[in-house]
Amino acid sequence: MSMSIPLPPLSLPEYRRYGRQMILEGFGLEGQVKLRNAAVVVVGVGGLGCPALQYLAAAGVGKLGVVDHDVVDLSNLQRQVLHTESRMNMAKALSAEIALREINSSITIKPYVTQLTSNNARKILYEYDIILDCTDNVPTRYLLSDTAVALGKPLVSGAAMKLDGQLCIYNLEPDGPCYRCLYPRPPVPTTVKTCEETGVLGVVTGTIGVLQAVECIKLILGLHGNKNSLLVFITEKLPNDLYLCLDKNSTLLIFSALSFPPFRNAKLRKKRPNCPGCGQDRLKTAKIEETDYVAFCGGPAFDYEGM
Amino acid sequence: MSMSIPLPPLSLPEYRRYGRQMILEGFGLEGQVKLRNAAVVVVGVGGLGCPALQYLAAAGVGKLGVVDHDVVDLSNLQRQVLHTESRMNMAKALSAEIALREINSSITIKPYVTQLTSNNARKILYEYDIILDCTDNVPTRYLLSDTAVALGKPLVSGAAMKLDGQLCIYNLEPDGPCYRCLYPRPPVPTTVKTCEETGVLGVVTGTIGVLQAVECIKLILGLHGNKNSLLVFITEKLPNDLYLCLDKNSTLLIFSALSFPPFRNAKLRKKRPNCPGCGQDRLKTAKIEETDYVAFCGGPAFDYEGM
Amino acid sequence: MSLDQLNLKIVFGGGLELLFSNQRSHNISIPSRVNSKLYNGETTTTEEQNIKSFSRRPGILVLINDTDWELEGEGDYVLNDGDEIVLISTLHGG
Amino acid sequence: MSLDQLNLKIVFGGGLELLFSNQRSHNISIPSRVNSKLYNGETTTTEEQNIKSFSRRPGILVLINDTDWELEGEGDYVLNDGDEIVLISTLHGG
Ligand SMILES: [Zn+2]
Ligand SMILES: [Zn+2]
Repeated sequence: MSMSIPLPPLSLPEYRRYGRQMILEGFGLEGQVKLRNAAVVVVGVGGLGCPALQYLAAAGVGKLGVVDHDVVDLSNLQRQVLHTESRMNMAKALSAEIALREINSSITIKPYVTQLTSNNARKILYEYDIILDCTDNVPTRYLLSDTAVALGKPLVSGAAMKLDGQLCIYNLEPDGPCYRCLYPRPPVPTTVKTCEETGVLGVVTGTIGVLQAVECIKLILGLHGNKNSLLVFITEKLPNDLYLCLDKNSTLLIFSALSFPPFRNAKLRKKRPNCPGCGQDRLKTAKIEETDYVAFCGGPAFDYEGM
Repeated sequence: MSMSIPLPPLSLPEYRRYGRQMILEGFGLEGQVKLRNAAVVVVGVGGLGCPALQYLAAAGVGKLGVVDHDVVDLSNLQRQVLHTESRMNMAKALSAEIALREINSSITIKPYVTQLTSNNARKILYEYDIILDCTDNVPTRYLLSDTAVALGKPLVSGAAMKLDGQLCIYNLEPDGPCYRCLYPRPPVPTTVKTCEETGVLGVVTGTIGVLQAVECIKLILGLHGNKNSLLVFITEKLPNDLYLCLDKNSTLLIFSALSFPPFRNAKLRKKRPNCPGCGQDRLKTAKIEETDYVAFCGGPAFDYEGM
Repeated sequence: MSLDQLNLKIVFGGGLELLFSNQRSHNISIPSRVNSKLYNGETTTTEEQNIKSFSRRPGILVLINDTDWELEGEGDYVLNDGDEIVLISTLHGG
Repeated sequence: MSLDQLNLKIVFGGGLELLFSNQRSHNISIPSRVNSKLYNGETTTTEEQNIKSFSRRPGILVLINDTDWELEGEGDYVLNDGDEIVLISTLHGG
């Protein structure tokens, strides 16, 4: 994603494969090379992770990390569209790897059949440019936010339950809030329900997951306020909507399948200076590794059944 | 979709597979049986049709028609996520059939490797409850609208180009407009561009395609204003957003990936009484079969390269 | 609309609507005073009590006309006729 | 905002923005008259001329504050200060 590396040419098959997006104004060879040089890690290969990964692989993101410790269950197939009947009981990260290679064999896919913990989070996530939170539980959401802040990477966070979805980018330069800025204290455990308990409609996770890929691709192409990248795009005449991104507050996209209108955008606060996640006195990496996120969130009752 | 048939029980694997959606309030066994009894036809298995079909199959829609005459090309894989590298040059309808069977072997999938024309449209579409317009050209959009009116079926229409998408349900009971109500005259051919000429981002077709599946599932479950179905759901306590659907105008959802906010909902006119598509003097089926939609839209230059 | 009443729309989301008979949207009127604030000291309606109680729970966002109420001064925000207040619970599932 | 000016926001979408240097959103002011209509008979601005010309093209929808202008009386609609007028081209691709 660095701007100073000279652009290597694409192969002829790459031109053919990505032609439909490369001819977009302001995208071009440079945009495709940015995608190819980008590394994105998706944590959770469930209802959100599957559609997000599908579109990131199809678009040609060069390196995709896929983190999930769970195996494919029949009850997943209602919404987790990368998995198949024949791959039941296979690790989800490996099932996803197979599906993504069938779509695009020219990218690097790195599966991690492991649960993300405070001990391995930094080691796994540091080699990626952007982190997608496609998990389904509160402790991992705090862990991902703290690690994203420690590593200085944007966190594209999706969530869904029943007929509702939410989407937010945390830790977005220069002054976007982290998850703790918005939610300094974890919810009371008795009020936290999982998708297994309350249910979820597959198209709702599908909608949010695809929109996470939209935001991730915008970040890679520099359409989220990075000044250097922005200048490049202005010269190539992208629509002026871009200008609006520069000093925009962070936003939360709220989707409610049955409401009218179904989408709602809320302007969010900037970083809190005294946030324990991203403020002056923020958690150092060592602190993250010492933190028991499950206990912080009120107990062991946490079910990482990959959504 | 009839309410009077006694509900046959689901099999145990079906309970396991669909449990996450069946436990949703107001969904239950009845909702799942409605999905199983529903027949949906998707015209065009490109950027819109692929994600829509994926989620309809995963949710357990009992019968899916898949219409496309085209074959899989390398340039499709950037957004047409049902197709794979190993299925290049296979008919898209057959490639989709394979992919959908891997997700859900318990539903009926009926591929049609043929171009939809004024001569076969009625024959192909009549056995389905809902029609999804996932095509990429103007003549087929008029043909689908006229046929949907002639058959009295709702038409969930998606469209995408570059970074923009649109979604609208036409011919929705009791007084929703048809495509001709909105666009009595076809656009001047020289102003019509295809995705091949202007490009399209895969996540944009993905967003609209998944949202077409959202609207289709709402129609099947009776969440779009059908009074009989609505009563059922009220007794099962679905959110009151339902009430709003009853006398709502038709709406057009407009998605622009870079705009803020990215989604916009527009209220649309009701049916035009004098509409040549759905008004008093509407086209009879015989008329549809006599119509040369390509000529009506201004010439032969129409490229059905399935998006 | 009378001048001594403020008409507000209160919307619950993210699961909070379950606590209100599954009704997301509530139109309420409260007596208007000079500089009515979101917390005006004395509790006049059940809805106001609900906002107070929920806004202090962890995991809840309060939006005033689609803007995080922290940007609007939180409890110091002066209510206007027609304001829409959204209380939304953060979702954790996927 | 002066009283003899109407401030309008004109938004182009669905490809029409290409005709306006790829700029989607335009803020304009037009002289206000009693009952300013969307078509007021004499063309005063390029923008008004554009609305006229585009609204008659096939495949174009005109929205006034997110409502199909046919519901608003089309050219008879009386403009208000702050109105948003969207001209959007229908998309055909997929
Ligand atoms: Zn913070
Ligand atoms: Zn009509």
